[in-house]
Amino acid sequence: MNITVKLFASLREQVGKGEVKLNAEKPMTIAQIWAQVSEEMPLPTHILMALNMQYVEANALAEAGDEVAFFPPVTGG
Amino acid sequence: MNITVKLFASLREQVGKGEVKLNAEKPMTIAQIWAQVSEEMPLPTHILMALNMQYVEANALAEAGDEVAFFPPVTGG
Amino acid sequence: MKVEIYPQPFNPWSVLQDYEALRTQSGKCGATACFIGTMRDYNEGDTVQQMWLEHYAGMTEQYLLQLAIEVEQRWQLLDSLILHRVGEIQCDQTIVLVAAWAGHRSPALEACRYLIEELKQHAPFWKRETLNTGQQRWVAQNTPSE
Amino acid sequence: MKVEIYPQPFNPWSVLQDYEALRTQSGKCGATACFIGTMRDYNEGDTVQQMWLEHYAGMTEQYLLQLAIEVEQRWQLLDSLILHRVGEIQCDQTIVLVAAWAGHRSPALEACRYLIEELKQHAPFWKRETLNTGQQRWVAQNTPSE
Repeated sequence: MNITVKLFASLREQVGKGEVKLNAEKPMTIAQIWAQVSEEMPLPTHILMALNMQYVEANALAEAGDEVAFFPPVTGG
Repeated sequence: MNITVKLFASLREQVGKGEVKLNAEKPMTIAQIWAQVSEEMPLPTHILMALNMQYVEANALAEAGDEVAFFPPVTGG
Repeated sequence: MKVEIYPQPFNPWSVLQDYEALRTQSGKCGATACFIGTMRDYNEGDTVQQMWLEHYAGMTEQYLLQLAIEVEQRWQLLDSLILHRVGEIQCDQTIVLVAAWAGHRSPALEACRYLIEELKQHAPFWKRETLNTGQQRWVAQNTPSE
Repeated sequence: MKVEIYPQPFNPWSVLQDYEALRTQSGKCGATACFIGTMRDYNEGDTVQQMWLEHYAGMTEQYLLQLAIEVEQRWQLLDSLILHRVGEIQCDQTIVLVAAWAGHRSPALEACRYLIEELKQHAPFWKRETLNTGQQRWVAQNTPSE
């Protein structure tokens, strides 16, 4: 089973990926997932993170089957 | 020339008059006009007064040609 | 800017749609805030059947126009609108509509709130309710800001 | 309650009219407050030609639904509505519409303001502007309350 990782807007362009499937043998923190997906880029200061479509902090744990997302500050409305 | 005096809503019903023309040989205060129109009723506490369609206080002066109005607290909207 | 007293029922959304359709599209408006007051079937614990809305023809229009001018200047609005019913009003009918158009959201929202609060405190309108018992009564006063 | 993402342009007033027309008239609604955000032709000193609005399909809808539920409970609303455009947006087109229906004006007005402020701070949407120079840029962040 995989963790699905999504990136949006300017962050997708910076990392150069919109969606990645990570092989997850054991639970990983959101920070670890970021490091792996971004190939060790430092976590951007204002980045927003979601686990299964709910906002979380970088120390939240994701496991196989989960969907994790990274995105810049939102600008809707 | 006359001063036109108008009364609205519950005040019109209490005084029993909707519009009165007062003979005005010289300027009168709004309070004097009230006394004359209401036949000496005391000025109601929350009464509102207008002179030529602008809010005024009881000591404002009206003269011939003016329109004076008395009405209760407003309840629009 | 438009201020109007309606002796007949009006649909607030179609009035807004028609009003905006007349405007030259400018690209300057980022925010529209509007408030609509509607007749309820209850007030102060009683069931209300219908309502009569009286106004001071002349002063009411003049007051509302002064208010619209003040608000447009104070919040640098692009446009504003104040519409108010008078006469016999039934449940669910629109009593009042105020709207403010601005470049950004804060001026539009603040101007809209100011318009309705000022109108309710100062515009010469009076409501007389007919209860379901047939009793008629003048509404004594508006709540300052509910 | 309704939350919807529109990939195509919509007229906010006709949507509101249609939405209210579906509702059983109840006599309980005394106040409706709504806010509409529209695309301007300028931003941060530059002329904007068009805009692309991206969202996180799934999370956006879920967030907005949670927001509507929270707001309806907190202000005891009778109804609420959140509509938002995505995709390619031109000047003067509606970006967002929020509305709140309540018995009295304060809950409707406060809920409406809260809806738009929370949406702007937390709903996963991102704007990419195309300037009249052809340059494209992501809007960095929304002003907290302009």
